[in-house]
Amino acid sequence: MALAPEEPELVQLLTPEGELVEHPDYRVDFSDEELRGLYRDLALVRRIDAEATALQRQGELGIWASLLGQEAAQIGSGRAMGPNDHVFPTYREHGVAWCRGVDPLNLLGLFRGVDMGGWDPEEHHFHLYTIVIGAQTLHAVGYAMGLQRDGMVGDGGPELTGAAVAYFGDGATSQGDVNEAFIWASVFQAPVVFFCQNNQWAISEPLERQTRIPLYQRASGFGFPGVRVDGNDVLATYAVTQAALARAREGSGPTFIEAYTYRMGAHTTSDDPTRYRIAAEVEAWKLKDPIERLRSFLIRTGKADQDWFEALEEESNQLAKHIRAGCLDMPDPSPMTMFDHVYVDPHKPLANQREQFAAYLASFESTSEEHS
Amino acid sequence: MALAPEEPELVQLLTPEGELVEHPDYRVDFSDEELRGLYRDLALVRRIDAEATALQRQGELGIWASLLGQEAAQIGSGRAMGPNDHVFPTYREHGVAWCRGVDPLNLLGLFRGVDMGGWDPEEHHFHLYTIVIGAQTLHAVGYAMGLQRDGMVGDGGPELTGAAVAYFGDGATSQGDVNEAFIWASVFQAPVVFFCQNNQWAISEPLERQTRIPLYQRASGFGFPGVRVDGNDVLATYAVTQAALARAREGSGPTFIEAYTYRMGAHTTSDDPTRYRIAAEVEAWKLKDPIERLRSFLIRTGKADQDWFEALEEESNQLAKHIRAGCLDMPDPSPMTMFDHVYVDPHKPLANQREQFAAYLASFESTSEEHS
Amino acid sequence: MSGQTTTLAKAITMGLRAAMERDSKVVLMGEDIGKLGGVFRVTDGLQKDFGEDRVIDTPLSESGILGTAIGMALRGYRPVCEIQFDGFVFPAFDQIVCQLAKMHARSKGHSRLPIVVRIPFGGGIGAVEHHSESPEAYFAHTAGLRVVACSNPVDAYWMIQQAVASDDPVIFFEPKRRYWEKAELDTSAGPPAEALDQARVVREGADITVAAYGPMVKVCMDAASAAAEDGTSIEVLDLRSLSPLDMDTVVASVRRTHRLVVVHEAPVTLGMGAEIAAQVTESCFHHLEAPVLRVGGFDTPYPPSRIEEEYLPDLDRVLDAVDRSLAY
Amino acid sequence: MSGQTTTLAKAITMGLRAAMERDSKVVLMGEDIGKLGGVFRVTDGLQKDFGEDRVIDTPLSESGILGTAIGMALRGYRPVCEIQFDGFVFPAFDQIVCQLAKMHARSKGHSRLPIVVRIPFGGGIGAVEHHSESPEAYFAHTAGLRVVACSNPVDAYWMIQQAVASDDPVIFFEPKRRYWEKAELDTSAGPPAEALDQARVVREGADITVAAYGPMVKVCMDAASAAAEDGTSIEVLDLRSLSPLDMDTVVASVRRTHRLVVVHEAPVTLGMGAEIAAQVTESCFHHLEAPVLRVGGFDTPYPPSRIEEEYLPDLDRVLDAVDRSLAY
Ligand SMILES: Cc1ncc(C[n+]2csc(CCOP(=O)(O)OP(=O)(O)O)c2C)c(N)n1
Ligand SMILES: Cc1ncc(C[n+]2csc(CCOP(=O)(O)OP(=O)(O)O)c2C)c(N)n1
Ligand SMILES: [Mg+2]
Ligand SMILES: [Mg+2]
Repeated sequence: MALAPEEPELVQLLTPEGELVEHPDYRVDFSDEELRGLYRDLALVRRIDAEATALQRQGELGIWASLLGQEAAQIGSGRAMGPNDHVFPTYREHGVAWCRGVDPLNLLGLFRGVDMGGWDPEEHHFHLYTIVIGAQTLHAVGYAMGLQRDGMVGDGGPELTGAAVAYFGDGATSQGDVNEAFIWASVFQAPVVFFCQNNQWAISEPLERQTRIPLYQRASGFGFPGVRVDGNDVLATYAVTQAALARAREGSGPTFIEAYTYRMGAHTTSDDPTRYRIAAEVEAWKLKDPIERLRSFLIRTGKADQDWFEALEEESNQLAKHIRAGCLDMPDPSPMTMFDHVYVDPHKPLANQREQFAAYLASFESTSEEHS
Repeated sequence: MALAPEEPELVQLLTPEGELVEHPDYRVDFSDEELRGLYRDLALVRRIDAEATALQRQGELGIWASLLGQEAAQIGSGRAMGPNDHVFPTYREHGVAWCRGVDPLNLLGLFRGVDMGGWDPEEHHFHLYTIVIGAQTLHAVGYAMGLQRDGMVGDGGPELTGAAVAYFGDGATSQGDVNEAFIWASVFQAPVVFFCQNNQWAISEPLERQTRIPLYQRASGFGFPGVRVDGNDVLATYAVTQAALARAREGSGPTFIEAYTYRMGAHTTSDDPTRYRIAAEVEAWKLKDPIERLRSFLIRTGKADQDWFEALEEESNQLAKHIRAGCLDMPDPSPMTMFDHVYVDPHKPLANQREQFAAYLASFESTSEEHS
Repeated sequence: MSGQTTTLAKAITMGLRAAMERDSKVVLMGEDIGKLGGVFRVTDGLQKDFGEDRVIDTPLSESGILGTAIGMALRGYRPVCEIQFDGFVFPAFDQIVCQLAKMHARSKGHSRLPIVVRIPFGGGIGAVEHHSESPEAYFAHTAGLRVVACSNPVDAYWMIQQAVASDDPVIFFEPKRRYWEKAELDTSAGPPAEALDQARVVREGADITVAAYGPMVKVCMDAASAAAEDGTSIEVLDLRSLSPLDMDTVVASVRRTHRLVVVHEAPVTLGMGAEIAAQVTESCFHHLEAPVLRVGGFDTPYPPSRIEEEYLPDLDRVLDAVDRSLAY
Repeated sequence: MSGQTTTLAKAITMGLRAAMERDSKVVLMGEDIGKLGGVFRVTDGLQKDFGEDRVIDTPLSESGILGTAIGMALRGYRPVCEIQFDGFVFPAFDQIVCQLAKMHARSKGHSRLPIVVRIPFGGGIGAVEHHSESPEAYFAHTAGLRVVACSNPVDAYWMIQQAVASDDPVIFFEPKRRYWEKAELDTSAGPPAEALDQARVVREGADITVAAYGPMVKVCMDAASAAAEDGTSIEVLDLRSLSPLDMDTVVASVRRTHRLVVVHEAPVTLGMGAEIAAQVTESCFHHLEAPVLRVGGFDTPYPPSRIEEEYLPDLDRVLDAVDRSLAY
């Protein structure tokens, strides 16, 4: 089944046991504070996820797609980005959103059913979630082609150059769009990083339904490098993403990163994974938990003490409160908003529909306030 | 531009000069008669193509897609097939059609505008031409999955087993469908051969618009072998296709064959290649003509004599006459046929439309015979 | 097996099972349909009983599903494809419109594509974007396809089998928010009187006809009950087949009632109601006391689920249209 | 530059050139549009003058064209995509329906996609399959898109510029069999009185209205001339915009003439005529002397070109419908 992450091809800098290891091509150079920062990120996004899962159970969200187990893949890659790098996520990149400064509350709107994405994609350089599998990979390539045309590719460093980062899952690699994105990126040497979180499952389908060979090798057929990184290792993921971003920004074209990780939870809260996978597999992956290994490392090396962890716990509780309270406070949109932003320019028939519907709703107002 | 076919990766058994060369992995073992047979095929399909091109110029066909220059790729692969192998062509596989026993006249219907394909796909194990780029590659994979389910994969040899063969061009490799076909074939180990005629151009776009690296390497990213063969070498093409078919039929899965060749003429008779490619390129490829090299070989080795070539010329003339006369004789379909075969089962609204239209046409009959 | 209370989802499972038992060439293809039994459990248990060769968990590519299904059909199989949700049929649109719909005609009848494409459709389940679409008009505008929608467990059981038996490609719409609704299903009773391409009068009425399909049939039946209390007699039609449309049944009803309202979830503009209105007006020009009125989704993207109730036609909006028609 | 005789194809070239000169963010994308200048030469010379960064010969993948165009638009560009032929738009359908049409609303107005998708459409050029389709209704049924069709060189020149200037996505249909038709084009005269989303009365008449768009406008104008000789006064409308439909203009005309025939090449079922018939019947119920009649393609795949003349509405079929309407 799942390939052993100990295999040589896997880039790893921090073992499941929390030991640093050397890699010939990749290294990181973090201060203690930065390392604690990464831990904080991991812990807080897991907390966000737990809180959202709870909110769903309590009927406050219609559905939730948990990132449990994929925190390091998302924080490692998200923190490697510069200000001009632009993310095109799936529906599961809550950790990346966190890194891009999106208030987690804004993520909930989609899952609560009050909007389709509550943040400004430009402000955060973080595009809206894309639900149609794979579609966003082409958007990323097009955005990257725009960066090229804007002179944002070259040796100006992360402040003056930029790249697009397309997130997608192992299942998505079977979509035509994703493969077309590879072709376009390669042909135009677009500054794009393809960040695939191979969490081993596409709902109930194991990786073998999408590929016979390790996913990172897919890139070689399109003429650009593919690398498999331990997606549960935040340091390795950071290093690999940083290198790929640098390569993209300087004009050397795309890289495919396979972050080898595991979906610890259900596909979404609507899913029941006991129907299709065995508990032993999940247990085995628990031993590779992305947060635990960094915790061990920080404790063992004395880079963080008990006080610090406690303070973080308190911050985490505050964040959870913010999310919970914010979610419960989130108003339902007015029904009339469904007519908003369908078009930029005036559109007479739709304006008429809107007017008629407003009049229709108003006709109930005398007897009821339910549509007010 | 075009990579030199002398490069080591290219499988070649007969040089442009008509010399046999050895290859570590591929060989053919043809009798003199079989060799002459291949030459006959090459010459006759070129003649069919020339005649069709002439018919188009004379207004008898609306358009024609010439195979000029690609004869060896098509005859080599077409003759390698067994009775159960099923072909899914593009619109340019006139040579393969010939090998599958389709009367060339039946090919003309599509281009004359009297039908969409005039042969029975099952009878000839040769599917209709597909115009939407790449769509047929998935059909081939599905057909191959059918063969698997029919128990037609294993070690029964070509009489008891079968494979599907998908033809497509270099341009087609950029379509999502084609890449999905690779994935499906690989995941299900479907008995399919992907036969890509890289004729260096997709209408006006050179190969570099579709890929940065040699096309045959695409397959490696999907987990199955890719091989580049000299598509102007009928012997090498035969050998490589035969091996891939054997592999597919015995259950070892797909192979990608890149037949490295050249589109000597225009994309179709509607195209003007002088707008986008230089004469020198065409001249260079003339030296690698697929027919000339076999002719040199046959003559030099005494495997065919002047009489034989003259008899073939006569046969070729007869074939041309058959095509020309048959084309001119080809009746326009009755307008009412457009209602035929839209559905298998009765369909009342369409039957009504048909009836009304018949009545409408009949209303002119008193004054004119034009719709009779 | 005779009468038992069955959900619509389960009725389709039973119909598929019967079709698979009857003909070994019937194969199921789709994402998560095997071990998981589909996200709606419609194929639950079928892989276990018929094996992985006949119930195929496919790669995550809808064009791949349709394209390979076509190839399998050319080899003599009868694939039943599941599209996981309505909004995910579009990657397969090219294969459906250019290949599935046209290959029989293209081949002058040589090739047949007896393929069923099952699509859970419509809204009302509180889902996120792309999970509540009603794309039926795209298919009904496409010559060469048959398009049907079931509205209740009994029809679901029989119609899926008739669709599988059809030698033409059938786009089979399943009203996802009715999956869990139950009815008595007596499989030994035999199929309904109507053929797969026929509509049914599900409630007789004298004052006005309301035509619907799929999930809206129930809404219209409820509206008819409510209207009856106010003394208005609504005839309700379940169209069942959207292509071909059974206009004989529609026209016969309108000739009796002189008024027609068409109801669907899909956006009004160029929805099924447009076609029905155009045809009925032509066939019944002198019989109509009011123009055909349409109740449908607005011409907007499907909204966030918290306001989908307002987007979707409901009993009030149907009755509002009925009143407007009667007021002419 | 003032009055010159210009083909419709050339008028679009000129319009694209003007748009590109005006705004450096306008980029063209498509297959064979660069060196070749497009298979219809509509982009002829533009790559030479604006460079490969602004006139992009793309890989052979329509979903790729639309998907990357969306990405470029998100980066501030205004891509104009060419789909080589109508029948090849379907691989891009998912990107158009699920992304292009919906992203502005999805983002609550944050993201704009000022993208034009140019599609040469319709039959009559003796082409093989997939080169003569009229897929406009699929797009007009899709909320979030604007859909327009030009019918003559002057409109073509202005409408393409207006489409590029629009901040909404526009599906821009070009009547391919009219590419070579000529008219006087005085670019200094300024755009027509009608906005991009407005219809135009192209011939006034009293007895009946005939509405068409794209290639069928000429057919209807010819029909009107022929009918005039027989004493029937046909008012001809060029709809120009298919989404939104300019129903004000249509309804005003029908209120005068009391009769309407809608003409298009697309199959009748769920074609634009269905929507217009439904709306006109509702708006003009008491004004109509006859039901709205539709003349369109049959509900079959587009036929082999040797019989396309019979498939396509022509002067006779338009007049036949006019006669049938007048006979009510
Ligand atoms: C085009 C399309 N088809 C089907 C779906 C339904 N669907 C949602 S998520 C999913 C599995 C995705 O798997 P993967 O790409 O591995 O991402 P993961 O959920 O594991 O993060 C499927 C099939 C969809 N959203 N879009
Ligand atoms: C989906 C689709 N897009 C565009 C076209 C128009 N078209 C026809 S042939 C062609 C180029 C094909 O190139 P290639 O695959 O290399 O095959 P070749 O013609 O060289 O044999 C194009 C773009 C098409 N037929 N289908
Ligand atoms: Mg996954
Ligand atoms: Mg080519």
